[in-house]
Amino acid sequence: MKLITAIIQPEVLEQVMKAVVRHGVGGMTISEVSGYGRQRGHVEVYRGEEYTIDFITKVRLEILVDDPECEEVVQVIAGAARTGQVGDGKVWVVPVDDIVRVRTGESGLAAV
Amino acid sequence: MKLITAIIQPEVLEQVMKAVVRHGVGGMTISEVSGYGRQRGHVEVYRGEEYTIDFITKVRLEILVDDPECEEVVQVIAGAARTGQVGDGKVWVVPVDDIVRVRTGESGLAAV
Amino acid sequence: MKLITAIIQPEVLEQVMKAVVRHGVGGMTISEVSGYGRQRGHVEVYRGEEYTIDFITKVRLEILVDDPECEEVVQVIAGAARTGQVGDGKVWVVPVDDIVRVRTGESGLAAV
Amino acid sequence: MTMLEINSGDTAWVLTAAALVLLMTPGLAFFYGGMVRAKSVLNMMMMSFISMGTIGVLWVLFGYSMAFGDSIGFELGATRDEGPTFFGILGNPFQYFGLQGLMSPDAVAGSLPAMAFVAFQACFAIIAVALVSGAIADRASFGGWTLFTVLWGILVYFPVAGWVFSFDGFTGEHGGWIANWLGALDFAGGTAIHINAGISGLALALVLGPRIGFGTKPMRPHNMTLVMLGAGLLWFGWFGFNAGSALSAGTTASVAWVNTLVATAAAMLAWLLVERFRDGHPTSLGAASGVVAGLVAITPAAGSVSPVGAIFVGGIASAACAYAVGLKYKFGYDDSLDVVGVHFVGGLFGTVLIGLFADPNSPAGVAGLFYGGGVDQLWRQAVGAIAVTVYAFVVSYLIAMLIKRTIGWRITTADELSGIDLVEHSEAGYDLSPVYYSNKVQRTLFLTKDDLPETETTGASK
Amino acid sequence: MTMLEINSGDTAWVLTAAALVLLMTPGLAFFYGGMVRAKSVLNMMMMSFISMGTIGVLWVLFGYSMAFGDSIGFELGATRDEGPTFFGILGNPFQYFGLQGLMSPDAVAGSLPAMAFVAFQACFAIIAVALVSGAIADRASFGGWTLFTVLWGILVYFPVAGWVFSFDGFTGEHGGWIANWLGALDFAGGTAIHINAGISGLALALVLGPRIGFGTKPMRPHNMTLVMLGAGLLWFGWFGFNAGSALSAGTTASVAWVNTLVATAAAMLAWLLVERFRDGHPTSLGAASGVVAGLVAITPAAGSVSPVGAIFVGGIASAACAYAVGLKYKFGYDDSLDVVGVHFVGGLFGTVLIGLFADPNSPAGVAGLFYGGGVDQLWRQAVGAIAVTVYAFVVSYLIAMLIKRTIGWRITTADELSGIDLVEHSEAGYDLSPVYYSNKVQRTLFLTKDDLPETETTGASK
Amino acid sequence: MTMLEINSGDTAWVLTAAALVLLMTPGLAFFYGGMVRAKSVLNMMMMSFISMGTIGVLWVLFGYSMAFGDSIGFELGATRDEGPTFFGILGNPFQYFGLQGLMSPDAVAGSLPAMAFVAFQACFAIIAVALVSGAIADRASFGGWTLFTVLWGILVYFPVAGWVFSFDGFTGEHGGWIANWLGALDFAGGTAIHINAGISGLALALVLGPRIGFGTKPMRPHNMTLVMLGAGLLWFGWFGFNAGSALSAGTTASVAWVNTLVATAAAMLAWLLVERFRDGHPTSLGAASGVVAGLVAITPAAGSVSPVGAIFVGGIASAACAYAVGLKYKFGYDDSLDVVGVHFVGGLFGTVLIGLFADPNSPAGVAGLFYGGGVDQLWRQAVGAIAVTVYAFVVSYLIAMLIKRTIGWRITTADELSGIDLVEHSEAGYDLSPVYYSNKVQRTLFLTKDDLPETETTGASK
Ligand SMILES: Nc1ncnc2c1ncn2[C@@H]1O[C@H](COP(=O)(O)OP(=O)(O)O)[C@@H](O)[C@H]1O
Ligand SMILES: Nc1ncnc2c1ncn2[C@@H]1O[C@H](COP(=O)(O)OP(=O)(O)O)[C@@H](O)[C@H]1O
Ligand SMILES: Nc1ncnc2c1ncn2[C@@H]1O[C@H](COP(=O)(O)OP(=O)(O)O)[C@@H](O)[C@H]1O
Repeated sequence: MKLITAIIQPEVLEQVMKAVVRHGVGGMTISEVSGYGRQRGHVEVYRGEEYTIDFITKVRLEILVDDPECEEVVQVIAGAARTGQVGDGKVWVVPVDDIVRVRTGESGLAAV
Repeated sequence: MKLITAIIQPEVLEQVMKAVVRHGVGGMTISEVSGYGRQRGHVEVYRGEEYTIDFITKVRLEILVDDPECEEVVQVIAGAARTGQVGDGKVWVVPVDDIVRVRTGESGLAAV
Repeated sequence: MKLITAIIQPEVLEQVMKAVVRHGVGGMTISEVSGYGRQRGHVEVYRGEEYTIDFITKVRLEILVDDPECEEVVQVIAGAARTGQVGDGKVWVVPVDDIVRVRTGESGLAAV
Repeated sequence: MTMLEINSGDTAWVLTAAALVLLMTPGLAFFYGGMVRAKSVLNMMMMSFISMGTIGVLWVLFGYSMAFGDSIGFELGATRDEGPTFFGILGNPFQYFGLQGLMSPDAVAGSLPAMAFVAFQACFAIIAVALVSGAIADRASFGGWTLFTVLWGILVYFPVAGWVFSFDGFTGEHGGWIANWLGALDFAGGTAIHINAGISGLALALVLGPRIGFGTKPMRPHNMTLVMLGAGLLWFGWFGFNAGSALSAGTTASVAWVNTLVATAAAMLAWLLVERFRDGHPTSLGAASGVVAGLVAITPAAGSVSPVGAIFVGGIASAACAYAVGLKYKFGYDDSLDVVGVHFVGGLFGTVLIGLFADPNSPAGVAGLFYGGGVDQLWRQAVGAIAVTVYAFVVSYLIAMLIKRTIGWRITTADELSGIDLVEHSEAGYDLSPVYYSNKVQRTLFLTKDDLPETETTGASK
Repeated sequence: MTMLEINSGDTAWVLTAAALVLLMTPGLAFFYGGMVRAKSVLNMMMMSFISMGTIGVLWVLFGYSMAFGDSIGFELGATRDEGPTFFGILGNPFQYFGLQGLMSPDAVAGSLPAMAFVAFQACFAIIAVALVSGAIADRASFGGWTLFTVLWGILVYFPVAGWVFSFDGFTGEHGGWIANWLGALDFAGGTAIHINAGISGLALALVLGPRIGFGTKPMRPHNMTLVMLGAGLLWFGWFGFNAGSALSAGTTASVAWVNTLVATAAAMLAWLLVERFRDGHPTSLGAASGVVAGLVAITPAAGSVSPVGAIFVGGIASAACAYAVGLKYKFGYDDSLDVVGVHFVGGLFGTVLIGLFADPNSPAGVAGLFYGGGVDQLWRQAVGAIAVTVYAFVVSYLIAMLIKRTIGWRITTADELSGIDLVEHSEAGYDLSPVYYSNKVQRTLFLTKDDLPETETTGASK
Repeated sequence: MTMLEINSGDTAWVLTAAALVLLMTPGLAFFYGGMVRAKSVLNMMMMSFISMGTIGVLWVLFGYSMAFGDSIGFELGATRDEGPTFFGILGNPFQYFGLQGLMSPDAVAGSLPAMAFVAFQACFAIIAVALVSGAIADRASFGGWTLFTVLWGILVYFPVAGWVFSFDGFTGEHGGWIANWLGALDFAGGTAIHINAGISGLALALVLGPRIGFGTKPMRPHNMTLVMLGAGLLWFGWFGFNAGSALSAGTTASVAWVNTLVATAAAMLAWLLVERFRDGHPTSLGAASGVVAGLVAITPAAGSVSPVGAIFVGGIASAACAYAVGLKYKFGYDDSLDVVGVHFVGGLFGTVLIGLFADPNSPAGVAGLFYGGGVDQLWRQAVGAIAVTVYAFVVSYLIAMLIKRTIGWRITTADELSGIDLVEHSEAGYDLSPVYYSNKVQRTLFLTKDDLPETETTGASK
């Protein structure tokens, strides 16, 4: 079992969600984060003074999947999230030892 | 060492926290997330129009534990968080290579 | 490849960020969390009644790094975040199977 | 109805004052709304807003008439030499039904068009009911509360307003007993509004029982900027409330204005000093609470004390309230937003302190104990205060029990945990995230009470 | 210009009322600002604030003169026995250019200094423009909107205000045709303000096209406390609007005051009842909307119906609006914040219902159909309403098309997705986090329209 | 004291105006509160609120008497033919101690009850002090600030208010030197309020030193809706401030009202234009700042310029302020919320521009340079402005140093980083999360200054 984590642009969240659900993923967990990366140097003027902006709002997706699906889901996410602009984000995969569904207590693959 | 991550209903946070602390866990990190899963189809009416609700507020718990305790802590969390309703959430376990306590610089088990 | 996660005090975020960037890290993802740990027992008075405070605002950093740099980056973070006070936080490392850069589709080390 | 000519300056002031008082109810909505947790802010505000709806309509239909129609009552011995002997209990509800006849240019009240007086007093009725809601934050069904506003208006407020505000010969031959027969001084409603609402809040808090977690969790205000906004608007509006109660634009109104400023200033300082020395920090909630406590206390006294007297009235009452708000933890009634602690206690102090501080040089021209007037005014004040306390508590308690037994009062435990805004109004107060989720909801859980560990369920008499 | 003596009471009331009306525009900014999503709150508020800037200046330069200068027009047969035969179209823009001559103590309007009347009416002009903005939330370039306020003021509002508010012999020998020649009753601007702004909003919504996601995503209010604040300030300010329109402090103002209270109270109840039975829950947005609907509806009628009549006017109009706000989904025009649904529909109902509910005992002294007056007043009301509807729609549509063809109206799709606040104002509404990021920004993406899947791009006529 | 009859219309207007001015202080609390970071919002608001407490009480005790009691001073050559020769410095503090004697119906000021004048002027004193606080946001101990309000009121404001507002023969035989001997025109307080508070803010900013991070981090407003609310309430209240300063409800008040509208409208446009062309985007903070700059500038001039002149006064002063707010970065004083840049500069421009734009047809009846009046009025304006600048700066600086040396001014570096709300008030502004943590706190760290890297510690003279 794997945990896929993706950092994406907020504006593409909806299309990413639809893409992975269409692909058969049944659940996911989402949170708001701030990203620091290549996408910077953006300059804002405030009261006549210029400041460089460092942190940019991003969305973080976490999806638990079974090993065989993992590769494909990563591709689906990356595909749906791609705008081709700097700042599109990252997707990464971490191994998971075990999963438990709280409601039923089922564990392992059954809990995904 | 393991990292236990749990997605739970916000209303059970307090009892989960008390349960794991009673069980001997000394620390945890909490954040707010939005979940997408089986628990949906909830319909809201706004200005006379109906909309389906997709994302639901959940709480995310992260707890670092030593390997031997891991199994039990997962059970404690799942037990305390269970209401038996769809949407109760998931608990999963990820292997951790190393842990450092910032204050002291201690690493490994001593840092948990 | 590794994922370094750090829980730190909000006030040191800026110096930690500068330290890791100076060290050559090109990106990171940040979020706000609440921490529970040794740092507690803080008592507040409200309307003449006393209450104990359990959760304290912390910042969570996630940094993807290549295996050889990992150790050092962890040290840099821990060093920059240390104030020596209880509540300074934790840094931990999790193995990562794969990383994809959304913009280009590159994967593995190239995507960091 | 006295037949005087309409004075445009007095009318301008009273119409302005009426608008100021109207604004107090939204102000209260923000004051209360900011004090609850984020998940109940809308319900809290709606409890105030709905009062504007129900009482606004009732007032026009028969509320004004029940308060200011010629009073039903009986003859009783006078309490003063040559004082009135008529004990007025309730205005005739049919006399001004639907405000009939009051649109005529001949319909005047003092130097005002009758409709200006109707307008001004309407806003008093609205805010009185709204004040009560603070005692039952986070847990009362909106239907139950709406019904309460109607019943309380009819059975408690309209009669009591007549007792206190209806002077013989002003809008009817006979007015209410407290103003005329007893002769208690209540310039702008320390009894009719604050004691009345405050003690009714206690009755409701007892009937509904405490919130889940009361006494064990702090439940601090979720948005202090909203609380401060409420406090600011209340203070602003209260100038209409107090100085407007002069019903004319002259010296009396001006004195009441200055007293409303300085008593409140002193009260804010007093509350902050109590906090500074008791808790270590002067808080913004303390400042806001002190402001309201001072305003409550000076309400009955605005026309009968000097500005220096007002400093004492405001300061003493506020310090008393700062301690009184802690009593709920001791006695276990969940007066959630301190309606009892501030409005009942503050109203009581303000009303009774008149007996001590009334200055013969003030517009009321009465001397209190400290100004050589003896205890004559003091006992009148005490009797007025006690009468309203007892009447309001008993009737409110009965109304509350009636609602509990019929349509029910309290939302379920699971709904209370999830938050009353979503269950009663299907809304959330805030969605400030710059991230746009499609159709995110903040409602989450469908727990039943049995799902909770024992310790979590308070001894609420659900 | 009538030469009467200045009455200080009337002046006090009208200056107060003017300040109250001025406050309505920030009130509207909060009402509208709270209803959009967090990423557009500042732009929404700025659309109201900029109206205070542009119209404030224009009014002084020539706007007042275009509305209240001696009217240009022509003779036409009278519509009533001995009624005026002059059909006034537009005030002379040069007569009071730069308000010349109006600082003189001799310059009076009724019992007021002319400048007090200038002040009062200025605030009407400002809010009328600001109201329109709700129809095009989240997507209009700030430059385009600013230009619109100027053109709409000159071409639509100033003339129409003259038609409705300029009475023969008050500030010029001839006033506007609706007030004088037609004789439609419009106490405070149901036609000139609400029908006018409402239908102009429709024209703009059609020209700009819907927001991305309109009809498929709820786009609920991001901050209901701000909406409620707006509603509270609007209600408060509206007492100035309506009761101030009496232009004196006496019975007429007092009646208008009470009607403004009770119609709104009834309207709030009506909207909540519709929601309760149609959707299951009475919402706070519904309460706020009901309040505004009631205020809109009573605006034209405040001086011509009884308080009981006002309950009907408010209740009926509000229920109608509660249904009308859903029409945009049916017909596909994105009247984002219900300017059409509330202001046009509410204004229309209020204006026409006068023909039914006008009470001969009210200050206006006219009898509507239900009071035995036949249909005479009814058709006058209908003609006035229709005339303003047609004129405003056509001219606003033309102005909007002009702007679209020249400087452009709509921000890009990517900017709309990221949020208009950042692109147009380089600001974010909120940064409430206790964590201090150095230079965090909420702007993120530089998408082009082509990057979006087809289904996401609505059929907006960009 | 002049013995005239009380005019109810004038009284109605001044009581209303007083309430409007009172509301400005909470308005300022929101304006300032929204501009700081989330972690300091409560402290910022409390600095305004506490002024209402301390100054409110002091005013009643002896403040009014120090400003409006019969003035202490000396004879000096007159500056005009037949002008007064008495140079008044300070009102007799004992004459009206505790407002003695002013409750009497015989105590009048012009056509007002003396108490109405007391009320109106009280609110001026309160807001003047509160304005200063913006210069020392986020870093001043609450005790230090509270003490400052007391000392500044006594040593700076009460005397200066007497100089400017106390006219010979109005409340005492002799008034202050600026109003009478010098004859500078200051309708509503450009010198006594804005120059006074603005330059005092500079003194405090210099004594306290800059915030950590000043000049290197943007420190943008955390809640622009709160800022806009503040701006809206300030504008609303300012009608009381300016038009109320006529002390009667007639032509003068009406002219001042219109000027207050149009100068502010022009000022908003001017600031937004500067931003549009300098920075690329017109911001909502710019609109709010422009509004305040315009209000400040027209304050002294409201009764002495024509509406067209007001457009120039507002527009010019606002553009100047828009540039002046950047000076702090150049010179390194942390005037955090632009008290110097807006109030001092705006007040200065407004005061001096009278010398150019004063219109002989305006109520003041004086001709400025552009209206053929030569430089006579211009130098009087300049002298008045300079005198207040110098006096206020010097005394404020001394008071600030005294506080620094005794009870201390600045909170610790660690506390400043964590946020002043928690350390000084033990509260957090917001907890908007729908998730209920038991007892979450936002306070986190107990850093000492040594823990910070060098670059982070600014050269503040702690
Ligand atoms: N090494 C990293 N570790 C964790 N998150 C990262 C890392 N690098 C980038 N990110 C996240 O990915 C986002 C996009 O990265 P950025 O470098 O700006 O663009 P791109 O991925 O298109 O090259 C960042 O805002 C940050 O949230
Ligand atoms: N595959 C998944 N990956 C990550 N999080 C998930 C996944 N499935 C569910 N979740 C999280 O668990 C929560 C509950 O899941 P849901 O399917 O609604 O109910 P249940 O777990 O009771 O079957 C979701 O709201 C989501 O936050
Ligand atoms: N076992 C744990 N699992 C996850 N997070 C933890 C754990 N223990 C501590 N933390 C996080 O680290 C923070 C600091 O821990 P604490 O015990 O208070 O101080 P210290 O790390 O200095 O001993 C906590 O607030 C929490 O966010």
